[in-house]
Amino acid sequence: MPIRKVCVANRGEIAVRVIRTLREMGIRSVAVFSDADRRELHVRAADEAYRIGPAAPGESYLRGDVIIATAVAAGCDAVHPGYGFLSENAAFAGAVEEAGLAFIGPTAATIAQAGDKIQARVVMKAAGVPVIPGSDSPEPDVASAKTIADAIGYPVALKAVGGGGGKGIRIVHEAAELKSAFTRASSEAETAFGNGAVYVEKFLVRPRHIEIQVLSDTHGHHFHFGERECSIQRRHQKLLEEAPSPTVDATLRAAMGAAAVKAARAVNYRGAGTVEFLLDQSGEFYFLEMNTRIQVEHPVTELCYGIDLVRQQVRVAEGRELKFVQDDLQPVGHAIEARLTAEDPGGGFLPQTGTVRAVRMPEGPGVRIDSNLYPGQEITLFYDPMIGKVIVHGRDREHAIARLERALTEMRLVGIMTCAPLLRAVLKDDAYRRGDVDTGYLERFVEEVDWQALPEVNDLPAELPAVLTAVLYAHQQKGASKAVVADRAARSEWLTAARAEMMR
Amino acid sequence: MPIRKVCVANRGEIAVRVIRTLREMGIRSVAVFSDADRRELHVRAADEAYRIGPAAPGESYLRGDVIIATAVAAGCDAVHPGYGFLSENAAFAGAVEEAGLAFIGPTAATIAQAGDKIQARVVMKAAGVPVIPGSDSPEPDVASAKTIADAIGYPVALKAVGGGGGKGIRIVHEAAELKSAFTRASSEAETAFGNGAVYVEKFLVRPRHIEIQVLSDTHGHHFHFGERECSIQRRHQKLLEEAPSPTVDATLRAAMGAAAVKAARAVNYRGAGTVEFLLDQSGEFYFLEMNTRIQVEHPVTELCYGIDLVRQQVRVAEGRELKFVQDDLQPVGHAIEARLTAEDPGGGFLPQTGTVRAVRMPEGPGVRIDSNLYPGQEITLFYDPMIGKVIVHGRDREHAIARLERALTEMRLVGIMTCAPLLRAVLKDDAYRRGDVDTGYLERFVEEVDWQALPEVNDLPAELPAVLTAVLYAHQQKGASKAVVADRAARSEWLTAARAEMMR
Amino acid sequence: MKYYAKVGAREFECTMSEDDGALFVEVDQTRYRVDLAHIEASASYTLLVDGRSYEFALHEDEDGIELSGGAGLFRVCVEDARTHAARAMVSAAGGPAGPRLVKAAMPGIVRELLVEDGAVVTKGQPLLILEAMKMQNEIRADGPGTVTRVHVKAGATVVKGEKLLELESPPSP
Amino acid sequence: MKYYAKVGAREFECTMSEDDGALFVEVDQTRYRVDLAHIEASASYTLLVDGRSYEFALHEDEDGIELSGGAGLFRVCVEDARTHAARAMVSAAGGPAGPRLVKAAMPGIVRELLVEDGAVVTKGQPLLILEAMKMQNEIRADGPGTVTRVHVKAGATVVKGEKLLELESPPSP
Repeated sequence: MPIRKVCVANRGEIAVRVIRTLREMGIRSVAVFSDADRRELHVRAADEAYRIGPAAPGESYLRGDVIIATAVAAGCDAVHPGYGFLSENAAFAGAVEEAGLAFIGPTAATIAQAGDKIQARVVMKAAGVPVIPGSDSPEPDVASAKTIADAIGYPVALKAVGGGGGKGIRIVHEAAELKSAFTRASSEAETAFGNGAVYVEKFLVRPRHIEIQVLSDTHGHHFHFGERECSIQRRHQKLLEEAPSPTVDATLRAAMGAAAVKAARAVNYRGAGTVEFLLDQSGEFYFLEMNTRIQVEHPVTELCYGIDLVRQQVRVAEGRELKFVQDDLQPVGHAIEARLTAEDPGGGFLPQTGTVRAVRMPEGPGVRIDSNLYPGQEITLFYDPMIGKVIVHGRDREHAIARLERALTEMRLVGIMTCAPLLRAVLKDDAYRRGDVDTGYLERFVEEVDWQALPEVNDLPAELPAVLTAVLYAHQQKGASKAVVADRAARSEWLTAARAEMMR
Repeated sequence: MPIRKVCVANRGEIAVRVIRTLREMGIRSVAVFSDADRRELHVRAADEAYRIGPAAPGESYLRGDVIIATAVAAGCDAVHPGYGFLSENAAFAGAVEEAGLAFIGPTAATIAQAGDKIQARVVMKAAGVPVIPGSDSPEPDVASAKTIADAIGYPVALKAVGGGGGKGIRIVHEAAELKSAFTRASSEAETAFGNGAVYVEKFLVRPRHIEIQVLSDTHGHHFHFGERECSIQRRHQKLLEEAPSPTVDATLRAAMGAAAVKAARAVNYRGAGTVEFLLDQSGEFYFLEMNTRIQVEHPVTELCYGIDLVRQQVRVAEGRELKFVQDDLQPVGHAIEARLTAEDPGGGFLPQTGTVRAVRMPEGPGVRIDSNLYPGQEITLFYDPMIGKVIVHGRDREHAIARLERALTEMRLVGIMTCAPLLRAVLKDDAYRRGDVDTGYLERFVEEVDWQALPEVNDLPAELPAVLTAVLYAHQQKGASKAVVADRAARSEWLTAARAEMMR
Repeated sequence: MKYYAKVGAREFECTMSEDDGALFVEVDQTRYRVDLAHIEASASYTLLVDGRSYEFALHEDEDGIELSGGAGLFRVCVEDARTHAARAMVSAAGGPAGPRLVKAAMPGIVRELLVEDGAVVTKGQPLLILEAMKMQNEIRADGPGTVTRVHVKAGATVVKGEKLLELESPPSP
Repeated sequence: MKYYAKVGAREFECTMSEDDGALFVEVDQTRYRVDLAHIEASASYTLLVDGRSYEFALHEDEDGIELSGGAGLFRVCVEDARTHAARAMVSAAGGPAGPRLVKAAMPGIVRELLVEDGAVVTKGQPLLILEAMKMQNEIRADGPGTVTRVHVKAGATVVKGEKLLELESPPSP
């Protein structure tokens, strides 16, 4: 059933990203916006846009009822949830379908199954997907937790059943620590997630975070589009993602891909999804969790596989059959995504607010920008600090790194501080360049490396150009009125002279 | 011999384009600028920048002597000429090499050979490249021209030996017109090019302009990277270029490619070059001319072949050997380039001047921007009206067209009128969408089609949103002072309320 | 509150009203809910018309309001009811609708004048040749009319926006 | 003409001169040919130093000039020779170099004060906890010093840029 009009239940770069593909497909797009977002790009990029409430997400972008009513009133036949907000909310997905709209994503049952961390473990284990050794059900007490922990060996992680995305985790290095850790983990989980149940997993030392992109249709076909290396993260917030991973070869890719396809089949998956794995130092990989939505980092897969994943999501929601041949799906070149977040990486990652005064994004060969930045944009604390992404594609990893460095050098973003200086420092780091990273790399880098130390820039000490600019600026301000007049006169003089010359 | 520092003897988007690749290769870039260009992006993107003279090109960008002296003083080891200006000036290429710098392009001898239209015809014919039937040397008088014209059949074209790029051409439809046409063509050529010599060629009816990208090293290897379809042109200024051509299949591509490689070998080519052909309606193709530089439209080839042609130019200039396998070079997907020119397509293509007040270029999947646009940029009449390019890559031609339409819809360029409305109209034209175009298509389209007729836009008559905006603007201006205050107060109120909510 | 907006030959009567904080405009018996917001640093206006989203750059000068957006370039003259009524009286009294100014779209040299005062011209007829960058550009009439004034002479150098001549529209049939 | 520019702990003495229309600045016995141009609509300054190209965004407030560019963020305080001499006299007379203000980088609620008036702190030591978006953020000392004033109380709501406390640098050795 062809989709003709889609409500994009999101904001920011992902809403704009989805609207772009809808426009290319000739499908009308309907944006929703909060009071803070009337001027945002997703409102201006869509064919239609409707207000759904005040700035706070709980009163707008998380109001599934209001969004569904808006979509129905606007005559939509489908809803695209983007990522974040309601994208992995099973009740929302169910309500969308009950309202007679297609949900561009998996069924509510699949979302619920993948969202319950313990249930997901059990399902995956049964399907033959390797899971991290540990509990098969919540541990009722310290004793049962200890039995498991002793069996699999320390260190272990105590995880909240209701957690996810790295939240609600406590590491236990030896048996003696287990009792107090269990008590605290359980009470924290109760407070944070309203569910005190915890379970035990083997804690992997310095693992890599590698995830596999899957795509499934409603005709029982499941495909994978290789891996993304997402180990460069801080407090489970990814900062730099790439495809392929520097440590995954064709054999491992095929093995992890096959496991991901098994995972997708096990939960009767539909649309685009991601199976996250931890890859340990010995080369073993374990199921971590399944994300039942489009990921922030999906563009690196798109660049290496020449595919538009949002387009495929829509086609699957239309009930079309995917006609890929798995063996033909091979990555070409190398892609890296850098997330731009409005955070001060040199000041404890404090979120930054302000007005974007000027912006010029990188252009040229091999550069893709997914952003919703515009001059005059207000960056507030209401929403996620990620304000855009710079994604590059190159012949190989070295080329892609050089291209990303070039692109970040070229970017001009005035008015708001971002993590760009940290990104540039990481790209210069030897360990990163060697691909020698794990999920703890970035926190160690930020803490242990003097990455803000100023190098020589363009042959001069780094402060000198800033000093000269400040002194010349101060000098010009002093003589501002007469200097401006003189400058204008001089410009006008050569313009007149040159114009007379030209028109001869 | 590795190149470490390159002087980019150009301005505008191509200078920025070249600097981007140099930076990715770790090569220092030196920009040159006229008085009009101190603030231009190529000056700010380069590692170093030096003034070379007043705004008029004859006193700056065409001053080969000043540019070479600047390059030498800055310690460069090579010069990249870009396109236009001195890029096909054999004397400049020779002087660069005499100054001990590498010229990133072919030798002076090759440039001279390709620049002489008659000599090029003779060389190509001898090499077995099909040339348009016609003279093998300048025609001394009407009688000799008539002998040739009668032999090849009318219509014929009288062309100036010193012409090129479509200049100095006169069409003769029957024998009776030949005498007066010859006299006028000769005297015009004398005036325009300082050389009254003319020659005769068969005039092809509604041909396509198809060109082949070649790449040659200094070790005798020549490769081609397929064709670009460049038939959408007006007065020999191309506006939309694509790869592959909708009328070229793999067999024709191989044949034209082989001819182009023969052409490159015949002039002992070095670096990136383009062999232009006319393809007539019967499927025969004829050598038109060889461009001994990077072309404006090179990105469509880069996107389909996954190659950086500027990078390859530099590598060839370093003396490296090209290690491609011709049969492996196959186009993937479809690419289209739209040139943005500061011209009023609805007003006789009058060049537009002014200040760029705001600019937001398209982003997202499959979009590449090569521009030097920035807020505050002055568009003057000193230089070429082309101010940027929007290039897209898609799965197939239909996808690429949809993507380009989406990208142009998304673009915001305030303060300067461009040809974008014409581009958008062409993309909607049935003949264009069918690929049914020839070199006369665009002029006919502009003259004969009511392309400015306003369609319904987003379900409303096209004028209505403009009328409503104007009325609301006028209304706001009337009550401006109190409205602004009220708006600020309202915004401030919800910000405060929402913030308090959020911080709970 | 009533406004009259003229685009080319069409005139729109727009009645504005407010209801529960929202703004409505009635045009040709249809009532639209509208919302206009300015993004100053982007030199842009965003408009919602019953939810449909449009964006324009806007430039006001003595000739009216010029808007450029997705569908092209529009020049709109807006009058409030009082001004419109006053002008209607002048028109009814036989006053001229006012001549149309032809201005130089670019700096250049007037190479040739192709019409003179009093000439009756048709839409698209060349009026004069303006040379710039060694290219000769024909300046054509944007519609039929009578040349009521010529401001420049052959050989004159003009700057961008300079008045070249004035055209008066033929009386409406 | 002499200027004194301070970046962090370093001070640069800059002597400006003009020669044949070009501007030169001498710093540390090296003379640089400089050219600064402003691109207002891009909120940007382009600088050439002996041909080397740099670009900065610039923001001036009461604390000095903040420049952000490729190499990072710099805060520069510029004084002309007269002001510098006057301030040097005050310093020599035992006057304080002036306390450093610690400001709120974001709006939030002060959850906890970790230091009090008179406390001697080291670089990086947490001073207070500021909560926003349900995240607790430690505000740390940007260098060693003594807390000379605390402007806020635990539980207070602060706006961006609001003064939190003041730190005085230890006397230079």
